[in-house]
Amino acid sequence: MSAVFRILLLCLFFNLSAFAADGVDVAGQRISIALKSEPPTLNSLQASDVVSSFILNHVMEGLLQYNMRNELVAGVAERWQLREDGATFWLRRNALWSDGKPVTARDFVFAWRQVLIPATASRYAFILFPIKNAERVNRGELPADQLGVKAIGDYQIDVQFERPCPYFLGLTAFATYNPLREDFVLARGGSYAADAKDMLFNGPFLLTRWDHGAHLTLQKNKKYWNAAAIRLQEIDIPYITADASAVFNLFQEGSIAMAQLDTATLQEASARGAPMQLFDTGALYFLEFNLQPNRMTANVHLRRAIQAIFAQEQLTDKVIGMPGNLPTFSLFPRSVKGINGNFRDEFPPTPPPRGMAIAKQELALAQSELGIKQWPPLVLLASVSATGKRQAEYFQQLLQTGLNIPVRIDNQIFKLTIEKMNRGDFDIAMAGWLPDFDDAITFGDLLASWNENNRGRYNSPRYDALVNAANATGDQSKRMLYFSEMQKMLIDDVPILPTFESTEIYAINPELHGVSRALFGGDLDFRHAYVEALAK
Amino acid sequence: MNTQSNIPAELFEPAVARPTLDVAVASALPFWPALRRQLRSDARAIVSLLVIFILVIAAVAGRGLWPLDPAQQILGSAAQGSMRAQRALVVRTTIDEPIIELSPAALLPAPQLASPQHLQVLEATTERVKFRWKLVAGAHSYRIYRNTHAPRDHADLGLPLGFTTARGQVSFSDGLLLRPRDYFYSVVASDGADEAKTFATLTITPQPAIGLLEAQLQGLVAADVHDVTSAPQTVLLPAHPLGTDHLGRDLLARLLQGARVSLFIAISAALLYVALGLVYGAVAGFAGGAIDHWMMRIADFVIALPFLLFMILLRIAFGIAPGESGVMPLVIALVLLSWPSTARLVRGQVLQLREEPYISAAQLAGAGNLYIIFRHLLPNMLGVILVTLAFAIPNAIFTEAFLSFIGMGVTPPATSWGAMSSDGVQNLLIHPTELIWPALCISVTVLAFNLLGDALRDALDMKVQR
Amino acid sequence: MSDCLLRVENLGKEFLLPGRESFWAARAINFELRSGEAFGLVGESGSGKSTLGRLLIGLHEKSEGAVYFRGERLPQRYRQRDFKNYAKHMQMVFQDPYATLNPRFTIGSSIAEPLRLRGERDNLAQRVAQMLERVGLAPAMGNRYPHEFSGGQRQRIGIARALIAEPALLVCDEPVSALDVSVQAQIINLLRELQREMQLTLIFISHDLAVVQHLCDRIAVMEKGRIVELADKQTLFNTPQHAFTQKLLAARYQGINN
Amino acid sequence: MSESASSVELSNQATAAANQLLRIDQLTVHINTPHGVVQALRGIDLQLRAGEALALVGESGSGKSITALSISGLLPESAAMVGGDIFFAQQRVNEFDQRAWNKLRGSRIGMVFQNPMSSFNPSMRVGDQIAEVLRAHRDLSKTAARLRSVQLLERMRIADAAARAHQYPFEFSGGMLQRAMIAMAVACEPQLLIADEPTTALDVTVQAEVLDLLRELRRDSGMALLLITHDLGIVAQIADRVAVMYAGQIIEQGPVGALLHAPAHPYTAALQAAAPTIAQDFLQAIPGTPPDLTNPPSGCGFYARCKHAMRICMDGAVPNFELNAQHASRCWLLHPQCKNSEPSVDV
Amino acid sequence: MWRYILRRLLSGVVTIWFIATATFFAMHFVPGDPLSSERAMSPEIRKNLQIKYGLDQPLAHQYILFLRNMLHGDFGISFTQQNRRVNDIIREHFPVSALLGIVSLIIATVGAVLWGAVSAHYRRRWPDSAIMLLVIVAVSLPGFVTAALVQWLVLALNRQWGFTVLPVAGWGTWKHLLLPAWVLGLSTMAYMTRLMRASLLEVAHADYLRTARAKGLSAHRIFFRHQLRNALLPVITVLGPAIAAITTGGFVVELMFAIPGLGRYFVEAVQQLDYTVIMGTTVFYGAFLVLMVLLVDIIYGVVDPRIRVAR
Repeated sequence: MSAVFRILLLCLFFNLSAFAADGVDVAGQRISIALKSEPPTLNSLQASDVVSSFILNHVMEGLLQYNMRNELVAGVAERWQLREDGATFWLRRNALWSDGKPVTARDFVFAWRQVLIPATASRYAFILFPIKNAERVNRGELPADQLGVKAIGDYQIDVQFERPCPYFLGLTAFATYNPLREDFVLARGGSYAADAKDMLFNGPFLLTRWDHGAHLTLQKNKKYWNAAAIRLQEIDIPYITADASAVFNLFQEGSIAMAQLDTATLQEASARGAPMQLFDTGALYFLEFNLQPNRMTANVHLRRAIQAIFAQEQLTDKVIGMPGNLPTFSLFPRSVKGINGNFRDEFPPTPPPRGMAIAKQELALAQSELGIKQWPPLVLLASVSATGKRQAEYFQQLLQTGLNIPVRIDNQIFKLTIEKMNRGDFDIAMAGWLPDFDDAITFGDLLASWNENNRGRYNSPRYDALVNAANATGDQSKRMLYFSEMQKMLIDDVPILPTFESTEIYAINPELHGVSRALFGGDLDFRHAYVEALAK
Repeated sequence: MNTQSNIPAELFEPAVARPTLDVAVASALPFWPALRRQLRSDARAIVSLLVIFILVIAAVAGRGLWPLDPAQQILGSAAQGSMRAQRALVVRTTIDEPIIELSPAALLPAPQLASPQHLQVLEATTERVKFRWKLVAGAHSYRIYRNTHAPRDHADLGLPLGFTTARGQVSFSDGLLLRPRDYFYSVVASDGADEAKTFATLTITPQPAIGLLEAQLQGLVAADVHDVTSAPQTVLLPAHPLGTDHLGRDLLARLLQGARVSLFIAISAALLYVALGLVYGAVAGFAGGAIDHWMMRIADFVIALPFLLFMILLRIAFGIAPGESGVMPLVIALVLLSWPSTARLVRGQVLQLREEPYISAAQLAGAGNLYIIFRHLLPNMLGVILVTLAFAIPNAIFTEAFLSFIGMGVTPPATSWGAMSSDGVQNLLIHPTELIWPALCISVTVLAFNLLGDALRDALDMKVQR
Repeated sequence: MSDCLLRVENLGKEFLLPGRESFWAARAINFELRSGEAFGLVGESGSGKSTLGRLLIGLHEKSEGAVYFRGERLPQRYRQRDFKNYAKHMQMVFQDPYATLNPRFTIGSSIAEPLRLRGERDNLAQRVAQMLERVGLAPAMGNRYPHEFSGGQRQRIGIARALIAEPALLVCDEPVSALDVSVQAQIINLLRELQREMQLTLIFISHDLAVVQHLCDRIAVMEKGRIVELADKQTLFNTPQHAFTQKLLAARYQGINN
Repeated sequence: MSESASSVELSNQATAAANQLLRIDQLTVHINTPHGVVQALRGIDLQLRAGEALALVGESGSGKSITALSISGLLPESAAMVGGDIFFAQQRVNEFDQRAWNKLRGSRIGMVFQNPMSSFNPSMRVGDQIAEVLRAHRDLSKTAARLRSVQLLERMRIADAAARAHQYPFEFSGGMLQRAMIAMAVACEPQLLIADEPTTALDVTVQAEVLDLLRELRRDSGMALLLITHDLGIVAQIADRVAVMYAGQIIEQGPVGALLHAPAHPYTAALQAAAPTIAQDFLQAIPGTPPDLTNPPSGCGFYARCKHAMRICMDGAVPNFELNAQHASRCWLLHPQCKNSEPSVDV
Repeated sequence: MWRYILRRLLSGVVTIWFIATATFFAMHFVPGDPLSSERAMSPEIRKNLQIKYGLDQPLAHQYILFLRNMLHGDFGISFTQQNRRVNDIIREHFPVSALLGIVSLIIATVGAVLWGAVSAHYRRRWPDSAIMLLVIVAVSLPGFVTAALVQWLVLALNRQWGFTVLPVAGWGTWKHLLLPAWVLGLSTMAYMTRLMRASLLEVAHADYLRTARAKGLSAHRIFFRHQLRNALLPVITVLGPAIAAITTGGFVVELMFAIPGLGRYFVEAVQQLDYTVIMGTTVFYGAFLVLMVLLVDIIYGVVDPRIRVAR
């Protein structure tokens, strides 16, 4: 009993001695922030979530990286060459691991092979599939050394492609492509990345503290090749919580420099005149219709009727009620690059027809095609979040009053929602897509008939052909035409009904500058951030 | 002793009529009348019974009391306090098509960007405010802010509404939760990463409006109307005595709907588990011996389960099919986990009552077990059972509220006070009434049952036990 | 043997205590009871006299030994049927007058309970009224509830309920110890009267020798679960054999001789 | 009603001498109950000399315990002294505050209660509970008080007192506990010991030991004893004087011998006749029950049960008739005009 | 005494086995795949993962394996926190919950004794009525409502006074502890206050209290040595259930006050169907509660000599 008491006393004591963090410290160039959750894993082989990627983006670096405007720039590789059948990267010699040893081509080859061997069971193994033999290695059909990657000396990597991959450079910035040092990883065995001391870093920051579920600290990596460009000395993360109001309270107290706002905290923040900043997430949200033959939603007229009564801006402005969310009817969000500029500027989509009259017409058509008078209830698979539930309630009421179609909301725990989506156990599902890399294909092939993420099972030979064509060529202007075709098809066929492109809004300490947000598999980016006292 | 002399002698004669020898000790009444009288003299009981009566009436009558549809969403009136009926202009809404002004000029870094000029209002209703400005040379894009007072400086621009995304876009349209009041829109030029320190501000007062499509969906405007621009039209929006929730639904109507669900769950679960516990406890207590021992071991096991953790687990294990309200899994989970405490209590009572001589007397008179249970034990445990029930109901209400709060309660369109509170907590800072009303309902109901339980317990003169 | 109503042979009761210990509340009890006899059972608290009473009547399971009623061996452990069978032969009056009656029953229905359970529904009201009168209560009191009566009155009701079944044997477990002196005398007199009138065989359990001697012909003295002395009243009072009996008597005589 | 009551109280006032320890004048106590106000005491007059043993006898509800509690200022919250005075050693205690009471209780007045098991704090060692009273009233150190408490237990003939002092009440038998209770009550050598049914809860064999102990203590210390009991047998053993209570009044008081052998009040006589003793053969039961004190009869409280009841008994307070200087009774039978003046004959 | 503890421990082990089994089957009864994620998985990747977590084995085998590992005190590796052992998660987060629980239990107990005493002292006068009213209101407020209202209120105060009187969320200093501990302990405090009051009043009528008064002890001594001490005994018996209520009830508070406790992990784990964490947490909590109830019983024995000797 006394032992238990002592532990608890210690715990209390420990907590008393920890000082409350300051949100920003100009002199020390340090900031404190809160994290939504404990990073599930910092092993880049396995990381598949935003929080882990956030930490990894700061402590690791791949061959290339994105800058603050989400443009690709040099990382560990200082030069590269992209071909139809492969790519070559030349590594800089001053890129070092945190223990002082240089980052070499072998570290990449080792990491990529590790990702693909079945024992690793990496969820993101597929992102390496453009590399020759990758898929077969992952299936266990080929040994890992058959992977189409070669280290030529310490500082050159040759990659062979399975098929043309014009967006491969973007992939190399993704965390799964990060290097790993073989000797270190093997020495740690199963406990690699279980703790801060069980990791090696090559990024601009070092993870110096990792109290699970409670506290992480990132400190500037003095050995980083571009250390001169990094101005922040420390990013302290003393709070881990998903509760937006708790985070906002911390911001209010001045304990943290930034706080992501939700509907409620946003109002509070604006009532108090807190400075705020919007960040594009690059994500697209949509309703996914189940197109399997036994479903009502397989009828295109029903889908068109729903499209006709749905006002995207109502959803973003009134139901979600967060600024910055852009109502959309296109598969390709605003951030997708076109030939020279934005894809959407170059190929603006035509808005679908909207109105009660059209809805009535389409509904009548659907009814006569399906041969029904009374609509059976449609199942709407909702996402578990609070706004997800709110949107589901909105759609439920919308279909009920607008089309007289009853809707049953299917509200399950997250894993079950996912499983039901995978099984196709729904009529309409609320879904979203976060791009993994900077190319329209990350959205474009979403509805390809073979894509497992095409949960509505949209199966259009014409669409598949367009995806194949876009995959077969490296010519961007041709590819963009294909994508534009896809965009048109989707508005007409309505296999999905795009709703909005999301943004995140943060309350931000006005002394903190230069924060950006990674659009591809990341989160906030503090690599270019700095703290500067406000001018009087 | 000097006064006795004049006492009449007949007074010393033996008394003739004498009062009855046996007096009643106390003139109390049998159980129900006594209970009724006790409760009637207890202010707590009267108040709580009154409250419970009103609640039950409200839950049963529902729409009869307040006719608004609890599912009707008028998004324009979302998250409002108490409001009267009001008129709104019907307008047509579309996804915004931005105005583009292309200029070949090279991009400039943020500090060198000028402030936008010639801000101009294009539309101004609560459905949409649209304005434009003249292109700023060298700007990559613009950021738009909205405030409710004139901004003092660059750090006081207010809510960031968005940024322009199309190259050369010089217009912005805003429909974010607009109210008919003054807004100060500011436009700042940006180089794509940082923004200029100069800005231009425009004041706009939107006019109350409702989108045509929404008005048609809500049946406020005929479905065949296509054009409202040439012949402006207004509609009357309904009044909301307690205000609306975040989806513009009437809170009063929803409270009435929620009352039905919350009370149903609470009362049915409480009744069921008390009944189950009663039977189980009575059987165990009466059977005694090994049967009692093992039955109580099982009850102990169930009691040892961490209640809330298992509540969550069971609730999910039972799952709910689409369209189901989720009420039944909740009730079942509650019953499965809650009966042992009643069973224990009842068993204790049975063991205690069994020792009463009148039970032995009944046994000696040849009474069977069932006769003893139903004629002697149950009526004498009625008090305890009533009190248990009175306290079981608030417990069930709490558990439901708690599960709904963490999103594992009832699913829409069904709602409960717990689910409403859960929504309300999310919006507490902006719109506290959305939490306060359902929380008040929960608290008042729980309070009423607690008070009733207290009053019952006092009336039945029992020790504090729960 | 013909007038031997009850024979007790080596009767014993063991109680299990928590923690695997046990305790013999009564042990090695042997005696016989003639029909119409009034038998006193005296002992201090914890001597096992009440346990013995309950053993005889079947309210406790017998741990060892046997009881013969009119030569017939009574079951070790009573089942429902046994109670039904023996109810008409043996009844009991309990100690606490406030707990002997179900508070939810009118006393009339409490008294009628043995008859009702036996299925005798004829003249119920009349028989109850007669019985009430017999124990000195107004027949009209039958539809009142127990809490309206004093302790003495309740004990009368308890006696009425026991006697309405017209048993041959009546076990009285300290029926007067909770009553005031003035009322105690009423009950003792009533029991004596009834015993004589109805030819009852009476087992009267008490801690007070003085009370017992008013009613009983033979007296057994119990100490620590055993009968230490059993004798006629006169013998016991005049020539007590056992030290404990002597002590009891001494304590009791002290009061009057001083 | 009040007029006649006041006419009586003069009786023994002349005897109030310096050795008078306790005097109670016209004590009236009411108790609030859910069923109404119970007039528990209806004008009690009582005197007690130093060293004297007075027994207060009555059945339950007669008011004898309430009298004892009034003397020690321990009336429950629901009870209130609504009239009369109590003098202890010439001090009027009616308006005593808590501190004054605390000086008196435990030190000059000791109390022994009926149920020793419940009268001890279950969670405190017996020795500590005795030491506690010593430390409250005597300037003793902790160890000295403990030592003294062991001595006291020894004096109460508790074997192995030192070990016993370390035990908890539930480890004692009832008789032993009552002796410990007495030890606690007499620890500070009080002038008055109030014993409220000290032997009722005990087995007869133990009763005798406790009574012996009380007698012995009184002999040794010369303290006064107020013994409350329902058992006339006990009275005979220990008391000098007896006061019989019925329905909130003292209906007879006098020297123990006179009262027991020649009771002046029919109730006293009937009580004796009803008590089962070994000497008696037939019990004379008193019919009926005592009156309901929420609504006491205006006349004699025993009227309804009295076989000598006369018409005069029905209304008005009964005066206190003195048979002699020590013996008095509230019964109209003692009135000179009454023909039947021998109530005790048919015992 | 030792035999008693041993016997209780043994029955505790059986109870824990029951909890473990109930959890195991309740959990596997939940539809859904713990391995799935937003991004669809190819069958190969899925198979690799299944083998890694042993989900390819038949259920009975998984159950036996689980029990065997549990015997060794090993709950396996978390499904979502891929590199963390469940034991580590418990070890790191439970102290937080425990600290919060202990502080709120202390607040609740001290408060209950205080308020109960005040209330009993002023029985049927206004302070009593006021406290009893507050108590019943406190019992009638759901924890999340109290938490939200308190946060709202304290935020308003912080704003009003221009500095942080008390932080309304987070973890790290004693200041962070006060509000959540208070909110968590509130209903327990209210419940125990009632119990305390009733117990004090019951003891007030005890014969031994009359004895104490008859001994002429000071009011102070009577209250503390005699009344309070004995009145506390029944309150101690509810400490076991109170600890249970506070530890398992803690996760709403942990959620709302952003406290990295174990309860919060459980809610997240359930959402994610993180089998190992669910199992670990329930079994751990079950064992903890069994131990706490035993501990309380032992304490009760220490405080109440009657029970101590009876064992």
